[in-house]
Amino acid sequence: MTHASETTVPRPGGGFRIDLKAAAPFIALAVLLVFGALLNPNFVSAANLLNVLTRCAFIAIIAVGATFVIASGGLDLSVGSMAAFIAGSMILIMNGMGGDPTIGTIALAMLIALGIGALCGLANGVVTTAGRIEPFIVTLGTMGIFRALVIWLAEGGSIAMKDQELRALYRPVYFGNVFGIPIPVLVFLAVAAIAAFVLYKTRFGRHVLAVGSNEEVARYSGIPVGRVRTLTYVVQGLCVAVAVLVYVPRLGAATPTTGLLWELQAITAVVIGGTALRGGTGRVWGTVCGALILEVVGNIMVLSDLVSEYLIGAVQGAIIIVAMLVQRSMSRRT
Amino acid sequence: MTHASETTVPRPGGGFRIDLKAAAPFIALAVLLVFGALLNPNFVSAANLLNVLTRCAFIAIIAVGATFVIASGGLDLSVGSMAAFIAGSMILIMNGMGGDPTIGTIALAMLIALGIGALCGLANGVVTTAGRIEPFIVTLGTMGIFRALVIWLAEGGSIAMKDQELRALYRPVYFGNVFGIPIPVLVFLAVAAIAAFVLYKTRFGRHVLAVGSNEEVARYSGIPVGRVRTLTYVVQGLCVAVAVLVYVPRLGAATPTTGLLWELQAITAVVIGGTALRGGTGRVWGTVCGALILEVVGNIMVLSDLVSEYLIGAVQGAIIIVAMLVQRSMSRRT
Amino acid sequence: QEKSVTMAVSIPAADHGWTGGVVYHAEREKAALEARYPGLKIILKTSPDGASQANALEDLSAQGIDALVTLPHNSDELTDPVRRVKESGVFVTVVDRALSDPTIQDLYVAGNNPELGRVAGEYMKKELGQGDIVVIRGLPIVIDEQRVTAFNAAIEGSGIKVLDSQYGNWSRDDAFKVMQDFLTKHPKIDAVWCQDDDMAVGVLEAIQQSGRSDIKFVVGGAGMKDMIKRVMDGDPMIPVNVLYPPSMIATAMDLTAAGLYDQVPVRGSYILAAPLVTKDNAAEYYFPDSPF
Amino acid sequence: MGSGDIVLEGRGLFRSFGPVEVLSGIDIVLRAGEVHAVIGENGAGKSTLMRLLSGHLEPTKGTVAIDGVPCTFRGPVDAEHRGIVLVHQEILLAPHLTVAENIFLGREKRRGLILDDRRMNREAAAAVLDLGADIDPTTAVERLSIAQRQLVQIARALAVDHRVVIFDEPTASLTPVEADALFRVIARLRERGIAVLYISHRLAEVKAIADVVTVLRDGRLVAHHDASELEPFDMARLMVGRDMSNLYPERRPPPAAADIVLEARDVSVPGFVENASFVLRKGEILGFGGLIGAGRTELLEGVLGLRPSTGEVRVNGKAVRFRTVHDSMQAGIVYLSEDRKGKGLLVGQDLRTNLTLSALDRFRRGPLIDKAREWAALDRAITAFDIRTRRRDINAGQLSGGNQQKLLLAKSMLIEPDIVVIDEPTRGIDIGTKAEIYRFIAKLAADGKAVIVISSEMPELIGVSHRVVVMRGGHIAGEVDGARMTEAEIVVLATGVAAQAA
Ligand SMILES: Nc1ncnc2c1ncn2[C@@H]1O[C@H](COP(=O)(O)OP(=O)(O)OP(=O)(O)O)[C@@H](O)[C@H]1O
Ligand SMILES: Nc1ncnc2c1ncn2[C@@H]1O[C@H](COP(=O)(O)OP(=O)(O)OP(=O)(O)O)[C@@H](O)[C@H]1O
Ligand SMILES: [Mg+2]
Ligand SMILES: [Mg+2]
Repeated sequence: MTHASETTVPRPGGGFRIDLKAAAPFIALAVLLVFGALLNPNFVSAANLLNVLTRCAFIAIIAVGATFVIASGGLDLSVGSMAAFIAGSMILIMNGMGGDPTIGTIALAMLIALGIGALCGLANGVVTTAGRIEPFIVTLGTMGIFRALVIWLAEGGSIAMKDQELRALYRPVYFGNVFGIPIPVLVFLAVAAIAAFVLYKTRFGRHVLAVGSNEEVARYSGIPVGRVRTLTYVVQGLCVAVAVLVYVPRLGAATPTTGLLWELQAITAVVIGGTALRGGTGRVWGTVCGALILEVVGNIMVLSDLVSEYLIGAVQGAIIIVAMLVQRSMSRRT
Repeated sequence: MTHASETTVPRPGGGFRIDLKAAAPFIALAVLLVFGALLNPNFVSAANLLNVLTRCAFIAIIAVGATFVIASGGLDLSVGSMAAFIAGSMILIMNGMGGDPTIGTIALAMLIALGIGALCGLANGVVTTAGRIEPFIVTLGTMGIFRALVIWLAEGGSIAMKDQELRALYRPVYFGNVFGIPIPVLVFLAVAAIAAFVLYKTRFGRHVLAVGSNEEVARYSGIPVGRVRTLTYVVQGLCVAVAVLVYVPRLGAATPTTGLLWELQAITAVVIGGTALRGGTGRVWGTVCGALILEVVGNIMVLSDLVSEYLIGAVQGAIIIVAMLVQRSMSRRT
Repeated sequence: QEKSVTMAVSIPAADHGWTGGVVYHAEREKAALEARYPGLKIILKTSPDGASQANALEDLSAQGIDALVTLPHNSDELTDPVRRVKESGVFVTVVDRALSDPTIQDLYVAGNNPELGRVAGEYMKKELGQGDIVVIRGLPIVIDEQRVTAFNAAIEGSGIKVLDSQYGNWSRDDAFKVMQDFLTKHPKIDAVWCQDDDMAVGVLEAIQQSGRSDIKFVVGGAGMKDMIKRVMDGDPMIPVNVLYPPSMIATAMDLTAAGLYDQVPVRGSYILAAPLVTKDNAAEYYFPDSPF
Repeated sequence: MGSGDIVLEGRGLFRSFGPVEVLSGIDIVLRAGEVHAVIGENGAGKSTLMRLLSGHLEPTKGTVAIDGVPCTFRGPVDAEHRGIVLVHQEILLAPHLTVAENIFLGREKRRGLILDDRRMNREAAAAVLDLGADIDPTTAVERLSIAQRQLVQIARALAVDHRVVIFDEPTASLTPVEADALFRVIARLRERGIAVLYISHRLAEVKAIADVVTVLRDGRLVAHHDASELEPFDMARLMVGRDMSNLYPERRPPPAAADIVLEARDVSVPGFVENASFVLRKGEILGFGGLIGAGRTELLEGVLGLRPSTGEVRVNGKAVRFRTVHDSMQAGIVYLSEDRKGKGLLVGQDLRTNLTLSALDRFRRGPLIDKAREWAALDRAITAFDIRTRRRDINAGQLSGGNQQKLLLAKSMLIEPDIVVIDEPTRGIDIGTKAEIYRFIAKLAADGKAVIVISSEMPELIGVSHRVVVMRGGHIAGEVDGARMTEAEIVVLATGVAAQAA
């Protein structure tokens, strides 16, 4: 194996092609923004854009977790109910802690919430991998379980933070800002940055993509497939918990409708962001962009007077399909 | 050369294995039936069992269609809203036809409903295959579109059959029976039988499985992959329409909440029935059994007083996961 | 009193605040009635949608029941299924949403959805006289439509203009979002009608965040305890509430049981008012232990 | 050269993938009743040429003509209708469908509306039997071994009317027994006046069955000869561009009493292997021979924790229990699967990701993966293993088959194992690379590592091994070494029959 050096192997100069593919969701977003601005000048006001950015935080954070699960070839339908369950438990814990409301109380409750999230994810992961059941079914099952637990905890009503002082202390986590940037936005940027780092720069991330690409190859390469899969669900659980940390201070309550259909939104954000449902790819920033697209579409619908309230769902559905069409045709062209 | 056949390959289990795998959902159903009988003797009364069988007709029929879509590697999340849309349109058409209510009126409305179903399916299929977008996204989009159309048609309220005479004429299609067997049961048996025939005995069925198994191979074999995929969605649309034909006489109305979450139930029935979500296999009778399992679980919940009303969702979710676990371990053992 | 009677109660699942309250009151009343009448057995079942409620009705009557108390998801859809129960000789009490065929129900305990809309509309007309309001609707179902229709009829002809209306799905989160966007879209809003107290929570939060002061008040509905408390405390943003008590299910169960055991005549209609809760009468409607 | 009429012909064929030109001006002529072999190194463009001739790809320039009439195929099915069929190099079958369903896919036999499965099963069984295999036509393809799949694929191609049959490395995963049957089929095709295009890296085979030989190198036509004019030695020289005198490396004397590094005692893999025992010594190359389905792959997978197994395994004298392949890697054993695409490489990921996948720990800097070091490792691997690729950022699936094998080899060596198990090391590999791989295996042994080679090519087993264990029907049938290590001995053990035929 000597004479090989003749083969001159060019460095990967073809970055441009990949870039355009990854850029597709951002371009779709830009088009939407222009469209929105044309419909209603208020749309591009700083206040509105900050509202939209802040609101998309929950879905964006959850969808970042979903990117891991989907990249490894899994699926998690339980995230919405899981969010409600974590929120409910967290509030009950805060209500139960008593004592003077301090930052410490909140911090402790936050830690517990993260723990619960990780455990919920672990449950999904273990049942999926150890039981070798389709994740669709497992997480559909846990979706029902978490939702029922919330209803049970709330006795059908709602679970609200009782201590108004604590509530006031916690409120800024949603409504506050740092140098004008709302805290939820900072949180989701941080989560996305960490996630991108983990997915692209660490061994675990590489393993996630390998498992999603071809499970057999991953197994033959000595990758602990079950553990990697399980961990993606734990990551998902943690992300849901982080989303909840930002969610609870907004309305200070969890109800049986909290997080309804968030799973579909999260998965949609992931797919619009360019991650394929069959696994093997994962685009964290695309996912964030996807979440923004969803939120912007909703925002435009309300701000414009184009369609009756009855038909909003139809237009939203159509816009999402069209956005995907545009994106696909763009990434195919190059 | 001639002695190649001597190689004694320890063939694993042979045909028996396959049978047991296909039987797994039926065994799970049997276990559930025994369990139900122990909880409440009323459970095994003929009246109750007929009720359950009759009720599972909608989901069973829709899930049979979903078996085709899933076997070919697709997914259809829009079936629930599609059902609502078809039901709404059908009722409006019947209300609008005027004249003396006759069987002819109903038959015509039925035909139109089938046509609408086929068109809705066609739309899903064409966008998915021609646009090459993940079916998850396409059908999530059309789910929103169909649902919004129903809301729009109902103007936020409900769409009810106005003519009581017509209603009385149509009622037997759900409540009637032939030799003691309720008509919806006959319909779903017929649909399943036809579907099994098409999937296992016709060229189209073979192509569906091939496309789901390996699209590239199918293409190289001269199978019109896009057309086969599209047709599976049309089959799904037709099945939804048939389900609607049986549904409308039961409640005589369609509302914006009609068919909510049916898509999840249908997919669950398919998966419990032994069809893998990644395509390439399709078990029509397993699907019917899966739909029955879901309905029986719900029935047992109503008949028993085991758990608080709040926790029913949790128990249902858990039972479905356990049923899958049992089934998987059974089909793996052999 | 030893007569053994089975009463079935079929209600929507606790999927948001108000239905949660219904389930809560039904469970409480079940315990109370079973204690009061030793021979009485109450089977309580919740269903997530109309079709499953029809299923539940079949299952309940298959077990042999003497009376049915039901709060149907939807009048049109459940008329026939309830009729079938009635045909097997069961005493039928319908709560809140009248069936399309009123001859089916033996007893009707009405919460009167149109009344809720009308009362809210009348208040707007009286307080505001004229101005711009936004409406946040519930889910696209019949109840919502009845309330909105009655509301619109009530403000008809006054100077009140509905700038915008959107579905908030009876969810705090969705109402919060919709209100944020309304605030962006409309520079001046005088009042908000949001039809349900759960949504009012989200609306208030959005208004508070925007820091706007043009919104004079928010009218919710259904009598959630936090909202009643605010009315009681004289919160200017929540001057009134329109009562729509989930406890009406308990009223219905109570009346039905009384009819079965006490030989008192209960057949007919029992219309609950949708009274306007104001600072003056709020204490009457405040139940701190209720989950809703 | 040939005598029959020209059936298929390619004139001045060019083909590029993006900016890379992989075929440049190829002329090829196929005559009826002629077996035409195409040989060349991995990546020379053989498969690409075949795909152009069979409608799977369109040439960027140049024409394909049938019976002298230029034509453009609308796709592989169109080519099939015109009588040109291709047996792909990689397995292209629908895994969930049965053997018969695959053979008749897209051309199902029907009675009225109904599929005539009985007839298709019967004909499929016959078609497979014709190739010397006995496979139940109702078995799902995913349950077949690679060799069996290859046979099914051949049967599928031959099941339509054909005038030209193109075999792209059909024997790569076949043992001599099945290969012989295939040659007989090819002979019959030739007698019927059918033109056969045949790609193989086994030059002796080419010599034996071909009438004409075309040699490609780097996408260019190098030579075109009557097979009778060429000896395998000449073919090798034409392909590689230099003399290929000794294919097999100098064999060091087998280590007599070296330490036993791996020992398996009474290992059973349920359903495949029963009570197999063997030992492997330091510095030794141990061959595993046998027919397809003998259970060699399963035995080693069982030993290494890739499938459930029972029995005792010792590494360096210590009893071990490998639950996953990760455990065995930790113990310094690496296994290279025979199924490169299904189990060896992530075909949808790039070369760098594939290369370092098993050895990511060696490319870490703190919690990070050091991409620069990965790229450097790729550069080194490309040089050391002579991976022919014109770009470094393509996906592994875009490499030619032989180069995939080299990449897999490079990937496995990154974890610096003490024991290397290679399943079918040279399947689909050109002769130049083969020699390199043999030398590489010999070097591993010389460096004091131990190597197990599972192979269906007997000359290869004999050429590189110190000792050969032969399996038959899930059992170890015997062991040969030294002078007894001959094809005849091995065939006797592998078939259980005296090998007059072989
Ligand atoms: N789809 C593709 N995209 C880019 N490059 C390709 C593609 N297909 C083949 N190539 C390149 O074309 C060249 C020729 O490949 P081809 O498969 O024809 O070689 P081959 O002679 O059949 O080799 P082998 O003996 O290994 O099978 C290789 O360098 C390969 O990497
Ligand atoms: N997943 C499976 N399920 C059932 N049988 C299988 C499966 N995989 C392989 N087999 C069967 O097991 C037998 C042994 O497999 P295999 O051919 O890989 O053995 P081998 O001795 O390694 O042969 P090869 O020469 O191909 O390496 C074959 O007859 C095959 O049909
Ligand atoms: Mg090739
Ligand atoms: Mg093998």
